[in-house]
Amino acid sequence: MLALEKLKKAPDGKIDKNKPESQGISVFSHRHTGVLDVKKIFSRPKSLKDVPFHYCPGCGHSVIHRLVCEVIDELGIQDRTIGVPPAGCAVLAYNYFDLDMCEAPHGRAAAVATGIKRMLPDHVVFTYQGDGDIAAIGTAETIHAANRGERVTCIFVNNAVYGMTGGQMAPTTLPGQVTTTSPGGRKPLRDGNPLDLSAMLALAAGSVFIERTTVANPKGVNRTKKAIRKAFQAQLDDKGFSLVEVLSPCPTNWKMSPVDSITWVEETMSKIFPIQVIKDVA
Amino acid sequence: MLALEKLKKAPDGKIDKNKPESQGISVFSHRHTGVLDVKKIFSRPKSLKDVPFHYCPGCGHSVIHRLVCEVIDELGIQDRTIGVPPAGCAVLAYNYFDLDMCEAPHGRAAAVATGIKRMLPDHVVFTYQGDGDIAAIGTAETIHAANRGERVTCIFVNNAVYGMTGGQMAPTTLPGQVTTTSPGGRKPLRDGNPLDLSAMLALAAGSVFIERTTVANPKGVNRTKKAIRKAFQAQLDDKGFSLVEVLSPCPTNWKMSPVDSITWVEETMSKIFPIQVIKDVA
Amino acid sequence: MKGRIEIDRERCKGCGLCMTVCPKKTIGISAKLNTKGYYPAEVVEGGNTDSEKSGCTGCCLCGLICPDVAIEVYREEKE
Amino acid sequence: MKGRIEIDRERCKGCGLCMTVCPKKTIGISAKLNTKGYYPAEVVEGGNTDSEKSGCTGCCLCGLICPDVAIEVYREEKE
Amino acid sequence: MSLKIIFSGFGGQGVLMMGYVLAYAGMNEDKHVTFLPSYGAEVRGGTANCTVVVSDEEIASPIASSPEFVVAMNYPSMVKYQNMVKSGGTMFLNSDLITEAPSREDINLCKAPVNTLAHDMGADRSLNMVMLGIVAATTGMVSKEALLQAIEKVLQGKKQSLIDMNQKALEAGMKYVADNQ
Amino acid sequence: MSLKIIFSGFGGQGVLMMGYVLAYAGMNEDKHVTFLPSYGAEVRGGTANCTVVVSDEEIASPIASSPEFVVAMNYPSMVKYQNMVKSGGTMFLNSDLITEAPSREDINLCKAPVNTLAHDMGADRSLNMVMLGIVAATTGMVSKEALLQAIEKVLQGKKQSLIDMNQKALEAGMKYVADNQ
Amino acid sequence: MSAKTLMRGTHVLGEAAIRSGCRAYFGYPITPQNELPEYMASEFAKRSDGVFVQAESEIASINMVIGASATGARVMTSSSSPGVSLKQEGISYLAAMELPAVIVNMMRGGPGLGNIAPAQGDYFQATRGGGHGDYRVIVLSPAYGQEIADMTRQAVDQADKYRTPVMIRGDGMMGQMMEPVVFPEPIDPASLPVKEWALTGAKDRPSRIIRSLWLDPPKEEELNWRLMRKYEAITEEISDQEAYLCEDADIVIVAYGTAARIAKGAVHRVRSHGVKAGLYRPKTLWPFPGSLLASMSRDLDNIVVFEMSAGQMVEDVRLSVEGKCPVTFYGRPGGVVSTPEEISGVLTSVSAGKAKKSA
Amino acid sequence: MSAKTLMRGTHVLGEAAIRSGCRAYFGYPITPQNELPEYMASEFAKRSDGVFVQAESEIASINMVIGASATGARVMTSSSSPGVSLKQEGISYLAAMELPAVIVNMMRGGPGLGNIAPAQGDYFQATRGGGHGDYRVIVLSPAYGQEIADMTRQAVDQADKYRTPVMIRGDGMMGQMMEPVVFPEPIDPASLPVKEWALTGAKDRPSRIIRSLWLDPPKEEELNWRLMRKYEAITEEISDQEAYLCEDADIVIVAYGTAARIAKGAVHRVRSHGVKAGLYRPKTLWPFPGSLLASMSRDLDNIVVFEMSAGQMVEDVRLSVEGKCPVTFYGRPGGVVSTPEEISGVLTSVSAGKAKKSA
Ligand SMILES: Cc1ncc(C[n+]2csc(CCOP(=O)(O)OP(=O)(O)O)c2C)c(N)n1
Ligand SMILES: Cc1ncc(C[n+]2csc(CCOP(=O)(O)OP(=O)(O)O)c2C)c(N)n1
Ligand code: SF4
Ligand code: SF4
Ligand code: SF4
Ligand code: SF4
Ligand code: SF4
Ligand code: SF4
Ligand SMILES: [Mg+2]
Ligand SMILES: [Mg+2]
Repeated sequence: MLALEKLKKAPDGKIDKNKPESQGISVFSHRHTGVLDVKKIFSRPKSLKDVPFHYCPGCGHSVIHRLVCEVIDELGIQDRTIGVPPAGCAVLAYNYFDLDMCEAPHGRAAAVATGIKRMLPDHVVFTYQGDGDIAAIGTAETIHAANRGERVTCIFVNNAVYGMTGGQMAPTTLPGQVTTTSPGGRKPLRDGNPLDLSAMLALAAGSVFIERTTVANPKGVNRTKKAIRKAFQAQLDDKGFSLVEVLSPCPTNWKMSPVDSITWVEETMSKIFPIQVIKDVA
Repeated sequence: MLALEKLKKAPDGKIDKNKPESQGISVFSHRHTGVLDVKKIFSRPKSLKDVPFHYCPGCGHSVIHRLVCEVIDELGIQDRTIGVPPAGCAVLAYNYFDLDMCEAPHGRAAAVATGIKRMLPDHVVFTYQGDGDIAAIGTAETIHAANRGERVTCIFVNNAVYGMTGGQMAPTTLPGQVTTTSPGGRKPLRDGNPLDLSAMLALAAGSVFIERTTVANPKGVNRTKKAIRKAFQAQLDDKGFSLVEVLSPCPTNWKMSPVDSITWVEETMSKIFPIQVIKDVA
Repeated sequence: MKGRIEIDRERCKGCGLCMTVCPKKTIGISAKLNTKGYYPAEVVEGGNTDSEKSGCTGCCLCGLICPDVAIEVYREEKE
Repeated sequence: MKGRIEIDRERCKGCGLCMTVCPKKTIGISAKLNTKGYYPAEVVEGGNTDSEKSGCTGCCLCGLICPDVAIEVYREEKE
Repeated sequence: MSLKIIFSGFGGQGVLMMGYVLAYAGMNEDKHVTFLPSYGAEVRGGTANCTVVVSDEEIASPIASSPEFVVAMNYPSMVKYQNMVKSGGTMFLNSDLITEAPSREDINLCKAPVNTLAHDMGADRSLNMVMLGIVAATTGMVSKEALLQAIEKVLQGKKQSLIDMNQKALEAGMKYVADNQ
Repeated sequence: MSLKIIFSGFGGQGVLMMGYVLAYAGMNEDKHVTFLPSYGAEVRGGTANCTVVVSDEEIASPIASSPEFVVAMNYPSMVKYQNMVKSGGTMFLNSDLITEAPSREDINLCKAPVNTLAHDMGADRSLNMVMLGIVAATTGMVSKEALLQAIEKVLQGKKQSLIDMNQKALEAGMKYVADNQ
Repeated sequence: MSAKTLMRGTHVLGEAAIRSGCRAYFGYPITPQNELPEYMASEFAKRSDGVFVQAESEIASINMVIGASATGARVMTSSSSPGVSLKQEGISYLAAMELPAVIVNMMRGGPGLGNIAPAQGDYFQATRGGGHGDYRVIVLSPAYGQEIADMTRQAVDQADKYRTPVMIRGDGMMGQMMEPVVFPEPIDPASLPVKEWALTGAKDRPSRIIRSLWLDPPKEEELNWRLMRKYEAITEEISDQEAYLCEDADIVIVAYGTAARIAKGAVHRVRSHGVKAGLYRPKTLWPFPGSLLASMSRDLDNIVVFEMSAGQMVEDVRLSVEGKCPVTFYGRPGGVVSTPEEISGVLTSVSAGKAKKSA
Repeated sequence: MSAKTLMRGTHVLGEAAIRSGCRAYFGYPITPQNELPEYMASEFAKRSDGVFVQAESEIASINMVIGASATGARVMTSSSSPGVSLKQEGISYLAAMELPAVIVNMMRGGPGLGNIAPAQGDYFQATRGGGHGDYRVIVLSPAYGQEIADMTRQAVDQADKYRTPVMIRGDGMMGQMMEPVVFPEPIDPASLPVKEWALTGAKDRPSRIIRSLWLDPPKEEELNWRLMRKYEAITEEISDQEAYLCEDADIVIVAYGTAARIAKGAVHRVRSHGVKAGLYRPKTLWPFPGSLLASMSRDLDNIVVFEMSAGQMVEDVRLSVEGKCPVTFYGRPGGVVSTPEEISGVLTSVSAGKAKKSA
């Protein structure tokens, strides 16, 4: 066995880039300027636990987490809100939401939420689900919860793919989109079409507010937050079932950079899933 | 122990009515009249086995069975049609349809049909399902088969109740309708609303023909048959998923006479479930 | 047009739907049970096939509505 | 209006979204890995907060889009 | 002592109520009782039947494979159950609907025109209680008082006239036995 | 003889390919081999690793609880695996990214600046094959020929230039060992 | 009412559950248990403090149970064989999340769609866990109307005590049959101890999580061993059986539920012909009450296991007896209900066979 | 290609299935088996004669399997623990309808959502039938890449031969691990015998029905006994095990799948320290190959059962051995993978314990 200790070379500048830098915060240098008052106008909401997300770079999930928490904080309902995470990339959502939370088996969040809400009608109950969770295996549970008018709110994260399991075709995968189970691209004749669950839910008599938004641009982020707020409000007003579908980038499984991903949402995905209020009778 | 033999009395006329009469056919007396030719213009179709139905008096199931068989005979496809019966009052449908048939677990007929059709694309595959079967437990399977555009035809018998299990509330039960599990009448706030699955299926890109009809009157029967024919034709033409929803009386669980039942379909049920072509792009 | 129907009284479950739809009211309910325990439908006694007004026209409505395929309909057609 | 942001370089995963949305282009990517192995975003060297044109306005777009809540935004407001 | 009885007929003849009233009466006499109705909603139509056991001891099996008594309210029921009756047991037949006799020699027959009897007293639908009266009077499984009380309990909440009618029908059945003894 | 090696690093460093090529080469030398990649799509991000066993006999367990060799392509991997290496075994470290030494005394260290080496030959992304060359030359687990052939097979269908590049990187790694012996 | 009532088994179960503080029922129709949801629907329609939801499927109902139980409520669902198969994933979750729940299976003839006749083919499913992973479910098997009432109380209590799903098993006959029943006194759910783990909103306390995901294997292993310790405690504390005329018996028939009643009839019959038979009736199917049987087995000539199945509990009997006594199986699967006569025939011939062998 | 290929277990399974005439795959994603559906998707995208459908759920996929199998096709589905729980109703139907099918379970840590690490907690579910009713499923447990290929062929053939579902069980490690494999020669599905029961349209023959509903209990019983006779034949004909170094062994470790490989490593280790250990590896989990073990057991000092679970197969071992030899259980549930060192420790200490006792 060779002792190769001696081989060590000083790395050149380029490679140096690869070395981790110690922790720190990058800030503008001037913290206070003259007579102006400096206010923190944007930071993490209180009901979002102060831990780093495990999501991939550029993933939409964590943005949506933040928005839900902002709404909960603004409505002042942290102490009476119960969340139901999915099986999906957001399976560990309870690590981030500082709320009582009850896991649901894959796809069954709406049923679990029904059980909770029926026992605690004064509480606010929401599910957080991916497109595979809510629109494939959970189709029946979601439609029937909506139809019963359960006073629950679903946050439906549509990223057109099964994220957690490694990029299989989802019910919402676009025609032509390549996934691990639609290798040549989704072929509608063979694999079916993108399913518009939100539109179907709008037909259920018990649903009162359904909107589709995106977090792929700042305007969309704002709009998403407003929609989530309206959805929770509909529940607080005891109106019926509410849902916000959020088009959300999954750079990892789309095999795109985060920046290309948001472009794809804007230019391609939202053509098939238009950003719009789908139902509002709340 | 008494020997009560001697007690036997001759029954009076009224009670005599209760005694069974030997088998026979009640006919008009004149079989042939002058130079006219007498043609049998209505009798049972060939692909309907010549056995009595086990359904209750006035039940719509058997009418629908007959219509499906008439269409199959007219299209000449008995030898390449495969049926999938439900769990429901029509669970024994294979006793009547003279076709290859494969049972499905409750609600899963659309998935079973998918399996069959994918292996035998040149065959005609249909499911025959009740409202509980197709619109409750089978919601997901049906919606996704439609969304994939499976070339199968669903015959959806909507009798607003779980017939086979003894009259529980179905997803299609009307508001106010009394069932064994909605004792004071279905209350939308508590029990939800009648679900319009057909309308949801129409939103699925893979569905090409969906019509709602009834067998509660002769006109409806004719229209139902035409609809079934169109649905099968859409499949034969390889267009996509087709479905005919038939409003069908269940006198037993509605606790009505057969005659009152057909009136109820016409006057009440079809207000909530209007008779109409819901989608036709075949 | 003249028609004629045959009702299989053993198949019939006495639901009465045929009676209800028959425009000519030529169908009634038998006073005798069949072996299944139902009072089957029967052609009304005295139903007059010769009369254009009250007789069966072979319109098939009864056959169409009959849940038990207990009715066969015949029609007399000019050759 | 003048703004200022703080980027937590350990929370940042270098997705670059903040860079893309910043109207003032005051954010860039660091040349050094953080301990997670990402090149985090950082305020562009020489970003000039004094300039009304190129400086941060505190518009919050970066914060809104940042998936990892790695950015805090401050704004200087007249009292 | 443990006695088993099967009541059978078609739906609408009140077969289950016969069994229920009998079991209820037995319970109120502090006997051990079981009442086992037929069930089978998965097939439409057909017959109804139930089994009642009235016993002084704990009832091991609620199933009557060879019951002491069988009540047949219509012909198909007679055909179905005639071979089950215990040798030396009794079969109760509604003679209005059953004209043939069962093919067995080793059992007693008790025929009564219960449709007629009920009809004659203006209580067509109470033919079941008439038959129950006949069964009770013949077998002595439970007392008349217990049965009358059971009818009252079972029909609790219904119209008093209905209760009266059923009680009268029961008494009519018992009287019929007495008259024809 | 049965040798176990763990390759570890972060995604994008080609850690799995190192293992796969080694296993493939072993197979083509008619040895028994197992290649066990880490999996765990249910948690995003993180490290990648794989275990290869090359053996003259049937391989009982594909798990290397105390492998003879560990390759750590980045710092966290070194920390994670340093205690697993069998006493007397060798740890291969990418010295471009790992400046600290493992805390054990009873193992050999083989440090090489594989990022630099790959960069210098204009093949930044082939740092994995450079490291594999170093491993092969040091351990002798499989022959150079088998490895070159394995690279060709594994990259079958890809551009020839890519294949060449990887083969050259492997050779560069082996040469590096020879040069520094 | 502590007076005797004549009620069918399904209604007894429902009434006893309500009296035991159960205020939530989620289910889906299936024969032969429909009278239970129907009872709950009508009772909860009458009072304001009960929740009845007819779910869209068995899967939805077991998941509603998860949700309701997570809030600390006493909750029940019921179904029959195929429907219970569909609940297996959810039951595995309940066990892993350590959530109390009462699950009723009024078994029917199987496999597949089968029929609705009384059968016991789901013994393995219940006692071995038809779902995935290492977990157990307490399984109670009443044989009498009164026992249905008593065991329902027990089920609701044990579910809470051990934080585990409890299954009550019957069949169509048990569910339909009416027997006189005296109900236990009603419990006011408000008087029950507060569940410190329940989700009620994180008000003035840290937030709580109910979960079964443990990505780190050692954590998951920890959960598993914690469950195993719990199961051991349960085995020690609640195993229960009726040993009827077993003291002097040469031959013992092991049977549960409906089959046990038939067997008891058979024991009486053969005793009257001089065969010293006894009945060993497990009241808990899991934990299987095997220790008494094991200790008896050396002194027995024969054990006959009688099931309304093709032979499932017989494995537990054999595991208990471990060869100390010959074990014969007699089964009638598919919904066939044996008569006491038939079973006495079996007892007679097995004991005759034994007599011959030892002669 | 009859040359050696280096392929991961899931791909081996897929390729072997296709070569065995399987032309239909229906499934739903779940880790750790996704590479199998992905393989089927990409292979069937390349050829015109294969059907791949990603269903909307595990329930839909098992029901598509029912439909496809009913047409006579060779068909496969796969999943992992929670997904397999959801298939239980469908599997019970397949068994009752006597339809062939291959079902793959790449087990993960459970119960509940658990984790994706290699585990063996679904043994009971597979071997006892997690679904309702009396039925069995052939359960094959490969331990080597080559065996995955061979057993897949066997599974497809046996499913057809016995008209019964066959389950292949692995775990994430088996599925991900690559080993050299030589594939069997491909079979042309067209060359297979015609299935006289398959639904192909009632052309020039009477119509056929595939069903599991038998409302009449005697008919249902008939089905059950027919199944039991079939299961007896299967037990006789296919029970299989590897008995490795068992001839002279004092102590035998019983383990299957991944655990068996670890155990084999342990056997080598302790042998080198003079402990005469052997490995008994069931290759069929159902039927459990107990007879050889039973006959060996009298001559053994100890049997150790090692499972990656809290103890399930140990019941089958005990049922086989019936007290003739002490049986010790060692398990690591929850996805913890033991090392050969750890298991050799177990073997050493058990045999030392025994040594002490006999000393
Ligand atoms: C019963 C069951 N089936 C399958 C899985 C595996 N699984 C976990 S998450 C998931 C879907 C993930 O996709 P999606 O819901 O779109 O969420 P995303 O990860 O994209 O956010 C699947 C199939 C499971 N955990 N349980
Ligand atoms: C998994 C499962 N759940 C429940 C049942 C019981 N079941 C049989 S048919 C049926 C529903 C019947 O209603 P519907 O589908 O409307 O048909 P109908 O009888 O009204 O024609 C139910 C719930 C079953 N067989 N399988
Ligand atoms: S896989 Fe996609 S959805 Fe999941 S964390 Fe990564 S980017 Fe987000
Ligand atoms: S219960 Fe209703 S649906 Fe069923 S057969 Fe009777 S009438 Fe028809
Ligand atoms: S065919 Fe027409 S007219 Fe004749 S009996 Fe029938 S309904 Fe009446
Ligand atoms: S419609 Fe048919 S079944 Fe009904 S009464 Fe007329 S003939 Fe009889
Ligand atoms: S607050 Fe606005 S201007 Fe300032 S860095 Fe963020 S995006 Fe740019
Ligand atoms: S958006 Fe956030 S995570 Fe992405 S680069 Fe900017 S600061 Fe980093
Ligand atoms: Mg998704
Ligand atoms: Mg219905």
